[in-house]
Amino acid sequence: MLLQQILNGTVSGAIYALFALGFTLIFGVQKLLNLAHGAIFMAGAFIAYYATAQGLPFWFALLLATIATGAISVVVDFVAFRQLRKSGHAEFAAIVTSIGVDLILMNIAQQVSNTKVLSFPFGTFPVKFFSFWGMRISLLQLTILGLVLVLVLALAYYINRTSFGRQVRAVSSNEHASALLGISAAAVYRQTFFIAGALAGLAGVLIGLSFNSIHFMMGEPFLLQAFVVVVIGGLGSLQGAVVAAILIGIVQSLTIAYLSSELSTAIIFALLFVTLLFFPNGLFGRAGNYAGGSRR
Amino acid sequence: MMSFYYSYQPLIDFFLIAVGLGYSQQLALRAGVFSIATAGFSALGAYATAILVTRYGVPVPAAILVSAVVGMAVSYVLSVPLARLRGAFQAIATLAFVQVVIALLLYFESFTGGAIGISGIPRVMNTGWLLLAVLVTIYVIWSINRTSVGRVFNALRQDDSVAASLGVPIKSYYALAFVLSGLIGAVFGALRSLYVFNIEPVDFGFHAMVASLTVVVLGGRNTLLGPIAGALIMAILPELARPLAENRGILNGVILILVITFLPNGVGDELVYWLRRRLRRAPKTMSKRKEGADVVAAD
Amino acid sequence: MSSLRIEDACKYFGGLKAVDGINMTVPAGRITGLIGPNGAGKSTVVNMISGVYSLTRGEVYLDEQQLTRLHVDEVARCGIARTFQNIRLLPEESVLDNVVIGYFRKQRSGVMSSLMGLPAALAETRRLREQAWELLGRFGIQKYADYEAGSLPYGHQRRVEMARSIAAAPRIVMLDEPVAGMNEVESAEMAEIFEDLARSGMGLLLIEHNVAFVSRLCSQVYVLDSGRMIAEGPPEAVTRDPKVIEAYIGGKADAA
Amino acid sequence: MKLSNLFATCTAMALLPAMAAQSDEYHVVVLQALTGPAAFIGTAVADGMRLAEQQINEQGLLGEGNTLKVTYADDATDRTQTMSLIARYANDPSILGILGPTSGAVAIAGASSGNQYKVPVVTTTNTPEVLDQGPWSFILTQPPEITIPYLVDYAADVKGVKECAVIGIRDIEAYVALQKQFEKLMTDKGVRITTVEQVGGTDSDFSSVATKIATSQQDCVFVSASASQGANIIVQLRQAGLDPATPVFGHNAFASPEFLNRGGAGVEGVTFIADWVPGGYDDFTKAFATEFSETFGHEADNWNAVGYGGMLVMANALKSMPEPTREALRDQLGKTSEVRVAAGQGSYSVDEKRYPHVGMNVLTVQDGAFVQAPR
Repeated sequence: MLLQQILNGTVSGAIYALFALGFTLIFGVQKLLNLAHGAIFMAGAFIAYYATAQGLPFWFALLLATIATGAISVVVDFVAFRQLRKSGHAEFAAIVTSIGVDLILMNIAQQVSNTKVLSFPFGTFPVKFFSFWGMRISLLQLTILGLVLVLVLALAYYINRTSFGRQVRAVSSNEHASALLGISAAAVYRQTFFIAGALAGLAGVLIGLSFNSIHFMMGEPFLLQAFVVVVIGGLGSLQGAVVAAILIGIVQSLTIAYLSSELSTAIIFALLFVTLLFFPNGLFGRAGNYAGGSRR
Repeated sequence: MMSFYYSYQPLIDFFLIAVGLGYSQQLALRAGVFSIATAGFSALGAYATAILVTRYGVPVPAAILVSAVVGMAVSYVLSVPLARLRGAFQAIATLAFVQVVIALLLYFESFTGGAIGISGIPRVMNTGWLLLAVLVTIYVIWSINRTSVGRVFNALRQDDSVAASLGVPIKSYYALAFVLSGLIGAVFGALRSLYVFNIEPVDFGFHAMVASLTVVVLGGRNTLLGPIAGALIMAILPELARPLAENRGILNGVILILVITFLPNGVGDELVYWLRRRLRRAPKTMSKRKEGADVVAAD
Repeated sequence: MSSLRIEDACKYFGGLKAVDGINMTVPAGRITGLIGPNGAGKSTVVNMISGVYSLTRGEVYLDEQQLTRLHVDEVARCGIARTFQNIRLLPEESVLDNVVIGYFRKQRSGVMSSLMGLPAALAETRRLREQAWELLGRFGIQKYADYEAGSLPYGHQRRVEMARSIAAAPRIVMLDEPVAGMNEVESAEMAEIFEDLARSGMGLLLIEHNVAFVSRLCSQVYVLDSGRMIAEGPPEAVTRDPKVIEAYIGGKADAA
Repeated sequence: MKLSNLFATCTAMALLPAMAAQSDEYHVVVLQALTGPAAFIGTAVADGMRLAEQQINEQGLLGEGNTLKVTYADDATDRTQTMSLIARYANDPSILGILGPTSGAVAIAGASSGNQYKVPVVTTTNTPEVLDQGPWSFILTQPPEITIPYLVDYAADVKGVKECAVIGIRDIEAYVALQKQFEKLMTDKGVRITTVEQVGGTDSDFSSVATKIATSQQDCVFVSASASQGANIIVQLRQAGLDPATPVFGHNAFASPEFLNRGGAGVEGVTFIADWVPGGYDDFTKAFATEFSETFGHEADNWNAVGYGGMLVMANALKSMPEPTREALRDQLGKTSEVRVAAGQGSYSVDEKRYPHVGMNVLTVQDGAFVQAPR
């Protein structure tokens, strides 16, 4: 059972990673917590569901949902954050405006679905199990692991090996100065939000598919989870988010298996708290989050 | 007038509780502690009072006192790690605190009643007592505003290294702000449990956190009027939006975005600032501080 | 007479030797200058003394008291005040309140009396506001007392910051480029204030790259270049020092 | 709002003016959670009540052209709003009683308000604590101590289970109460509870819990959750390799077409207790099922049936009042006896503790449909 639970945890963790990557990407660029990220994730699942309900093939629905949530995320940035960046009150205000967006998206989803829990029809994805070393893994789980791996590598390449990554770093360290270098901050924000939203939407579809449940509030537990992931991994650190997500998936699985499912939330958040205490920048974060007033 | 009061009494009482919790949230924010722990403090206060009153027959005033002490003690302990963090990290740490509190309330079922919570709490609070509690809170914060503690809090919020350079022991003052926030949060949590008959962990979850934060950000972070204005909006909004039925959530969302975007200091603070400017009859600004001025000069 | 001394002080950032083994004395009742081209490490010295940076090596003393390992607020409570090179006021507070906060070290009323709004605490606030008002007069910015500090022009913001730093009558005050951006007349006003302060027994450290201004006021001048002390002595001697001339001519053109 | 709901409301409203002029108009409020976490119950209950309202007025069930006027209100599953709304409705003398609030803490708070303002409130929930608040509050669904014995008797006596694992949703009190009662009564019967797992109300990933249970020893699993979440848990249990011979039990929330749609072949053989036998089992219940699906475009579920019954119970009390006052309504609600409803075994009565009794059915899933469980 131990191996099986580690496998379960890894698959859950891989999906947390998809969700958290976008969240941490946005934070990395502009130090804002986007609380609407959970709603964007949910929107991905909804769009894919209604697309398949219209008879579109699943792969197409997946693609559509990914692009659409990317676009929604850009709109969210436009509606909730753009104005704040100009006025410079961002840190507090962004939390509130993104809650506002969250409310709006959830409300729309609730009405569209009539508060029902939806799920993809059977056979949307072939149900196949493989057994090895006494473990069971479904074709879907394998696909998710593969897809997450590919996406994370692609994102890492994009951020670290292309000019986009440099622009992101420039804009995040000093928007004003980067403008002098001819980098358009607006374009960087657009791209960041698109990528973040698309990843969240994709995660939403995968979750909706693998756990058989699409619901207007489905984003909330993942959003809370994402806080833990990005802090333990270091806010703004992509590789940290991936490692932390999988770590948390496994810790959670093992807590449920060997202690109690009731304790798993407490343990995860206690872990977050302890991390903040001893590694205020997370396991992979950059320095500079200490309070002033001490010698350093 | 009386019939208006009877029709809207619960609304008024909940408004007063929201104002109290708003001040708890505001105290932390105005001292520059980006805490969203108020929901957690109010959970501790509510449960302490509820358990003492229903299980052990402790008199209500003593139970409230214990809640206050619990709130102060926990917030003090929490302030130590929190002082090492900044901004969004403080927000996330306090969020984690609230989640742990809720998870433990669910887990220690024999003591806390688990998901079902605690019921049969005597309803001893009424508008008068709640109003008194709010007035006392306002007096304390008004005193703070007029004396050195308030000046230090303002300095911490705007630039804590400046405060340190003037000799302010900033960690102690951060802790002070946080302990006051914990005290007020726990007391109003206790009062709330003595009003609503039963409490359960979900009352203090994510939505409670968002609610107190919203009250302060909508109303204002710095002035006495802030939480009052914020709580008033939050109390009236569901009533105004009632005809919209299922679309209320959308309206709430739109209003949050609009207020923050166009009145970034919050409705209450903006009003106070506007009045001050009127009274002083001074021009708004002389000249904008040069953008990037603090970036160019580097040693 | 008390004095601030730093001995063999070093600050390395990784491989970069920002300040490398300097010795310096700031005596009470005098004006001491610290000059050097941009990037010489002047502000690093201020940050080392005031407790923002820990020293890689060396010690800081105020008379016999060791300050080396004290935190920023503890250093300030020993009576060492400073201004910041890039001006750091509390932008949302009024000019007057920015100066009132400067009296923190001298306040007598406690936290409890503040929370309860006791008369003593309120009276103290009134008194401090009056003192701050007078101090603003001394710096010639009384009429801006009610303005939001962030809205003042640059030069006036400097004056507010200086008023704040000397409010609590520190033993030593370090002024980082106090007359940057001021014209001749304004600089002269400031010079007068500085001389008054020194006469009253305060020790002043002026961090400047305006050599002329420093020469006029200071009894002793230290010259820093690339983290090393290249010259020290009375201004007339220092300004003739070939190493100093080379550092300035070879360094930034805007130095003079 | 769905179009069909809108249509139903319009029909109901169109009928009102034709009859209002003649005689008494009884005004009640349906105060349910139409939004927020309990909306999946509240909206379904309100739909059931809408259908009943329409029929009561069409068929003149209140007698002599009396009409029923119903105001529908949403408390958003928010205690503040419930208490405010009840205060307001209590202050409106034309309103005789309130059907709501829906469940949990909101229902208890609503019950307290009802007693404070002396207005009858009939909450949807099954929590006896609502009754403890005073004589003005009622519950519409049977408390666990009445319903769970039907299931426990079946599991222990008919199926002969000896060891049972339990999975429940931790943040919906009604489900927690059912789960506790199940654990208690099973233990009383000598059945060992091997493990109790609690999951969140918005969780969807149960793979770890499922693996834990599927790989341990027990001869029964009890799932205390909503239809969709329960089906999801059971499907994931099966996917984790739960022995197909292990019986899976649930409670009345599973009595919804949702459960079948959601679980498909995965929920075959699941056994549970139900207020409502989907599709109906006699003329009355079949007629309700038909009318409901015609009106709302989908099949009736457990909560639709409960809501429908609730409005009929209210109408019965209104009809029997000697005079149209709140006191009279309260007294009549407390005397409810053998009202024909669609839920349970069809006859709704209230005992001296004001506990409702309407009976329970034990159902099982066979070939993708609900049937009475074989004894």
